[in-house]
Amino acid sequence: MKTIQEPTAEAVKEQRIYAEWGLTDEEYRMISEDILGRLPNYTETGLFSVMWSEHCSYKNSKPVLRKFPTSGPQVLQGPGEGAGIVDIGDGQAVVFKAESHNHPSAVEPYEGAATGVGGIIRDIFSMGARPIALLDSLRFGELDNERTKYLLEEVVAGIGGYGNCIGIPTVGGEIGFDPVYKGNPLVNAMCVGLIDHKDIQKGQAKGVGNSIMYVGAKTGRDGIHGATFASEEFSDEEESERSAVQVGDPFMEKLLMEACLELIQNYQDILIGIQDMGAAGLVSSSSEMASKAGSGMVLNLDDVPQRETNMTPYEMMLSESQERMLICVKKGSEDRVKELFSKYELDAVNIGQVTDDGQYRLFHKGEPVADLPVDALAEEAPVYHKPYTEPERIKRFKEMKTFEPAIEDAGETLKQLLQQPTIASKKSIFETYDSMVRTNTVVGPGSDAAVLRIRGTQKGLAMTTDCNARYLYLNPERGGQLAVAEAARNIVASGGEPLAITDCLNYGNPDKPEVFWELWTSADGISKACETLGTPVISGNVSLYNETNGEAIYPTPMIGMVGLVKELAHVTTSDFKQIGDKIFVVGE
Amino acid sequence: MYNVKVYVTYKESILDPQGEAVRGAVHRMGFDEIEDIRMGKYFEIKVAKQADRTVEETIETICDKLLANVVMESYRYEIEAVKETV
Amino acid sequence: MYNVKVYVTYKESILDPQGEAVRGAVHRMGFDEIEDIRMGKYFEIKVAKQADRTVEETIETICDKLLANVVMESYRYEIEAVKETV
Amino acid sequence: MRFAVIQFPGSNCDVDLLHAIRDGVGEEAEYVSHTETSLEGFDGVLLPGGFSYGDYLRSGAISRFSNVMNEVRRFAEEGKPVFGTCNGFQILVEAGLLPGALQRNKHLHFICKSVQLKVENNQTNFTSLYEQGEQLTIPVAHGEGSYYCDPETLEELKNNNQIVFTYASENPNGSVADIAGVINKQGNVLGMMPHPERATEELLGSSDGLRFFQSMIKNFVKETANV
Ligand SMILES: Nc1ncnc2c1ncn2[C@@H]1O[C@H](COP(=O)(O)OP(=O)(O)O)[C@@H](O)[C@H]1O
Repeated sequence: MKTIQEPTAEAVKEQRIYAEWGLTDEEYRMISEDILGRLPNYTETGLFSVMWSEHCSYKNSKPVLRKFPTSGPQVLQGPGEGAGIVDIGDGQAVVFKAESHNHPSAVEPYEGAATGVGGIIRDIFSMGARPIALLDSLRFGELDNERTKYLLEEVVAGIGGYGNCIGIPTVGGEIGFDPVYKGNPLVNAMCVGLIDHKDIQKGQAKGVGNSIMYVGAKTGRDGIHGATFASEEFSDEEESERSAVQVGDPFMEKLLMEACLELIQNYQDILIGIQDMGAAGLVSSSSEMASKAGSGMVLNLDDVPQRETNMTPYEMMLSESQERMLICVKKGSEDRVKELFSKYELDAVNIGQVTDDGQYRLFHKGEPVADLPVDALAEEAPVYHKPYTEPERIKRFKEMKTFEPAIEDAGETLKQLLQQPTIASKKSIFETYDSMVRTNTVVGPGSDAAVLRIRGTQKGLAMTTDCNARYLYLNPERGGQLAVAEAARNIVASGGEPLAITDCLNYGNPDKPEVFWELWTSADGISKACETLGTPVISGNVSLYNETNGEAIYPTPMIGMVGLVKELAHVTTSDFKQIGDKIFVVGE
Repeated sequence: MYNVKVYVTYKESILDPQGEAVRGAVHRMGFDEIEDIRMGKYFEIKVAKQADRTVEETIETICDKLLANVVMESYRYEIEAVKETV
Repeated sequence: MYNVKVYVTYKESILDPQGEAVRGAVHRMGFDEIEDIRMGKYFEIKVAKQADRTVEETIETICDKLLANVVMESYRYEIEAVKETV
Repeated sequence: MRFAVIQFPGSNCDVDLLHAIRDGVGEEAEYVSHTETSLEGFDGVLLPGGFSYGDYLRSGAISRFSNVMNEVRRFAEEGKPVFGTCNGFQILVEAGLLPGALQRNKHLHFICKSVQLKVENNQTNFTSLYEQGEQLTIPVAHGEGSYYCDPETLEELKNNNQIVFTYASENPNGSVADIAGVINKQGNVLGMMPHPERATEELLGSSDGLRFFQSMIKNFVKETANV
């Protein structure tokens, strides 16, 4: 029994409901005329609106991302899967990715940051890897008001709360303060995992009749339209509408992680694919799994575990409830999967099957509620080549004379610099993170890059996150290069050899040619540096529309880099060791 | 003087992982009759009389800004006037 | 069916660091009339009728063993019978 | 000596304890699930740190009802060694195997860093390889580690020499009398907030925790040999 009558397909068109969900008139026309040859119903329109949002489809940023070098002899998996993978020898590999959770954190800083961490961890273990470390990269306004202090405190508590509870050490990160981030803080998290080559998974659903199983937390109405929400900018008037709050449950995720890792390691005979339900939850994970494998899929929504009553198909498919995974297993093996998950006190539920017709079909209460070509949903979002122009300020900068700082009292200047929150020690923050759990942390927060040993070998992994957005504001191309170079210096100074990078591209509204130019040219800089250093981009994330009342943040492409320490004896920390030691300056 | 009690709970639709965990524990203890548990916060507050605002105003402001996170929590309160004993 | 409310608070003699922190914050907000804040836990529990024990027995056991740590916390509860609607 | 490392749902320092025993002191250690009903064949029980049941409600409050805890209780009553660190300590306290309770840290933040511990009692089977009064560098990592007990209990702890470790330089959580670890009257159940299992290798910053496990092995093996 439906309590509220959903609008008809005609009403969706006439009332332009699609536009409220972020689809343009032209996109809606493409869907109804070119793809379906009929009007999409309410549910179908909702599915397209999230799958074609920037967050899921990268429709605005794809041309930018194509610039990045993504291959190299060390790369086992480049961008496209949950996370990238790099070979480190001995049949092992390192898996890593970064993710932004800026908009949710601005609304509800604790849960926003916590669920950001939870999401990036799922990306790593869904590849089959054991997560071994977390890093973060944070930006806030100046610490001169209560709101910013509250945001900082809660974001840090949320990151620690999730990482500490699940038992993955948070070993490094960076944090900066600048007025441009006041209304739109940045919360980026990176997770690093370790994997044996033989355990590498793909998020795919293939083999007609094979089962699609849902594992983890029940679905509620949380975060509906979070993906499109992430692709909108804030303004003060919209305050009351922000309700896409998801609550993280790290305990649930710990159980889910251990169960999934056991599934991956011990049930390879029946496991076909696994993917986490991230942004746009069930629809994005399921349609991507089918589309990637060239299959179709049927889902019966009545079987989806639900936390709330009377949920509509639209709500179930778009819910962003956390701590959920989708797996594809061989037909007939469902009971083995259920048994495994019940050991962890988790439910595994069969919610559908793989088909071979390339259609994505949903049933609810016996009725078909969606029937769409799965590729159209998952892969055929339009790609936009946005116009770009150099901002006025850059021309002005070019005309400015080189600035020579006049320093009278170097000691005093140094003291003033050290008092800047951006430069001052971050100890009070990183001491609230468990940086040692799992006893592999050789170098924790407080040095250049963090180093974790790889148990059973003499090797280690060095990792860091870096970006100085002020450089990018002045010169996006140079700034992009510098961000990668800084990361590489941190890796090298710690005794590692840079392997590859991940990124979080945090920018303003790409519909503004000046903002898009920043994105476009900084990507050139990042690419050049990556080519020179031989560190391909193996994963990443784009966060656009970071604006408050029309003002964009600085272009802030956070770079996360991982390097290989070949001998733990090479590890070096940044502190001075002994009185009388000589100090050298190397470089220009 | 007033004694004020404030109850803060998650809004209906919001996941309550703590409540869930407690419910699981109670069932494992054999109390199957427990159908649902939601967990919230509880505050006991002593408030002095103030000349320029009512105790309701004070409490509502504190709840809205501090005690509850209105994005996902709701609150209710009870105020009880206490006889001054000097 | 019963709706039960349980309140768990630190015993008088025990320092309540969260309550202290909230009080500090409230004073920084300018509400000097707040003289004291104690913070506790609040549970809303739905209990079905049970043949072989009273709802009081069930709730007391759960509180003693689980919801409160009697070394440092005390609790009280309210039970309200709800009309069955079938 | 063969150790059982108990795994509760949400334990996450189980791996640290296992390695401390196997790689640190070269003895046997196996994981034992919280659902297990027998500790047959084990000579010592270790309760790991972490966030069992998410630390929802109160840390340790839910885990103490797991099946294996009945067996841990029996094991303790037989005088065999039981050690709990961090969440393991919280569980032992909630289960009543150790006196007192653990509260949120006074400053309300989770804190992870190396601290200085003072050995207050080296006359226990867990600490005999330390010097009396020796200072150790051992990490803490907890949000609810502020030890509380009423004044009478504190008096009793002092009289019986049950306070085994205190925080030496700074008290990171507001514990009563700077208490970091306590032992039961019988001397076979010890709980502490700091993590000796995280201090068994110089590579990771300290190996001061090694002698803790070595003491256990030396004394409890001897004890069983005497029986
Ligand atoms: N938000 C944070 N989370 C975790 N560690 C941090 C954070 N911010 C800074 N750190 C740690 O503090 C140390 C110094 O960081 P930073 O001030 O950025 O120095 P640098 O610019 O030399 O990299 C690094 O080890 C870094 O990992």
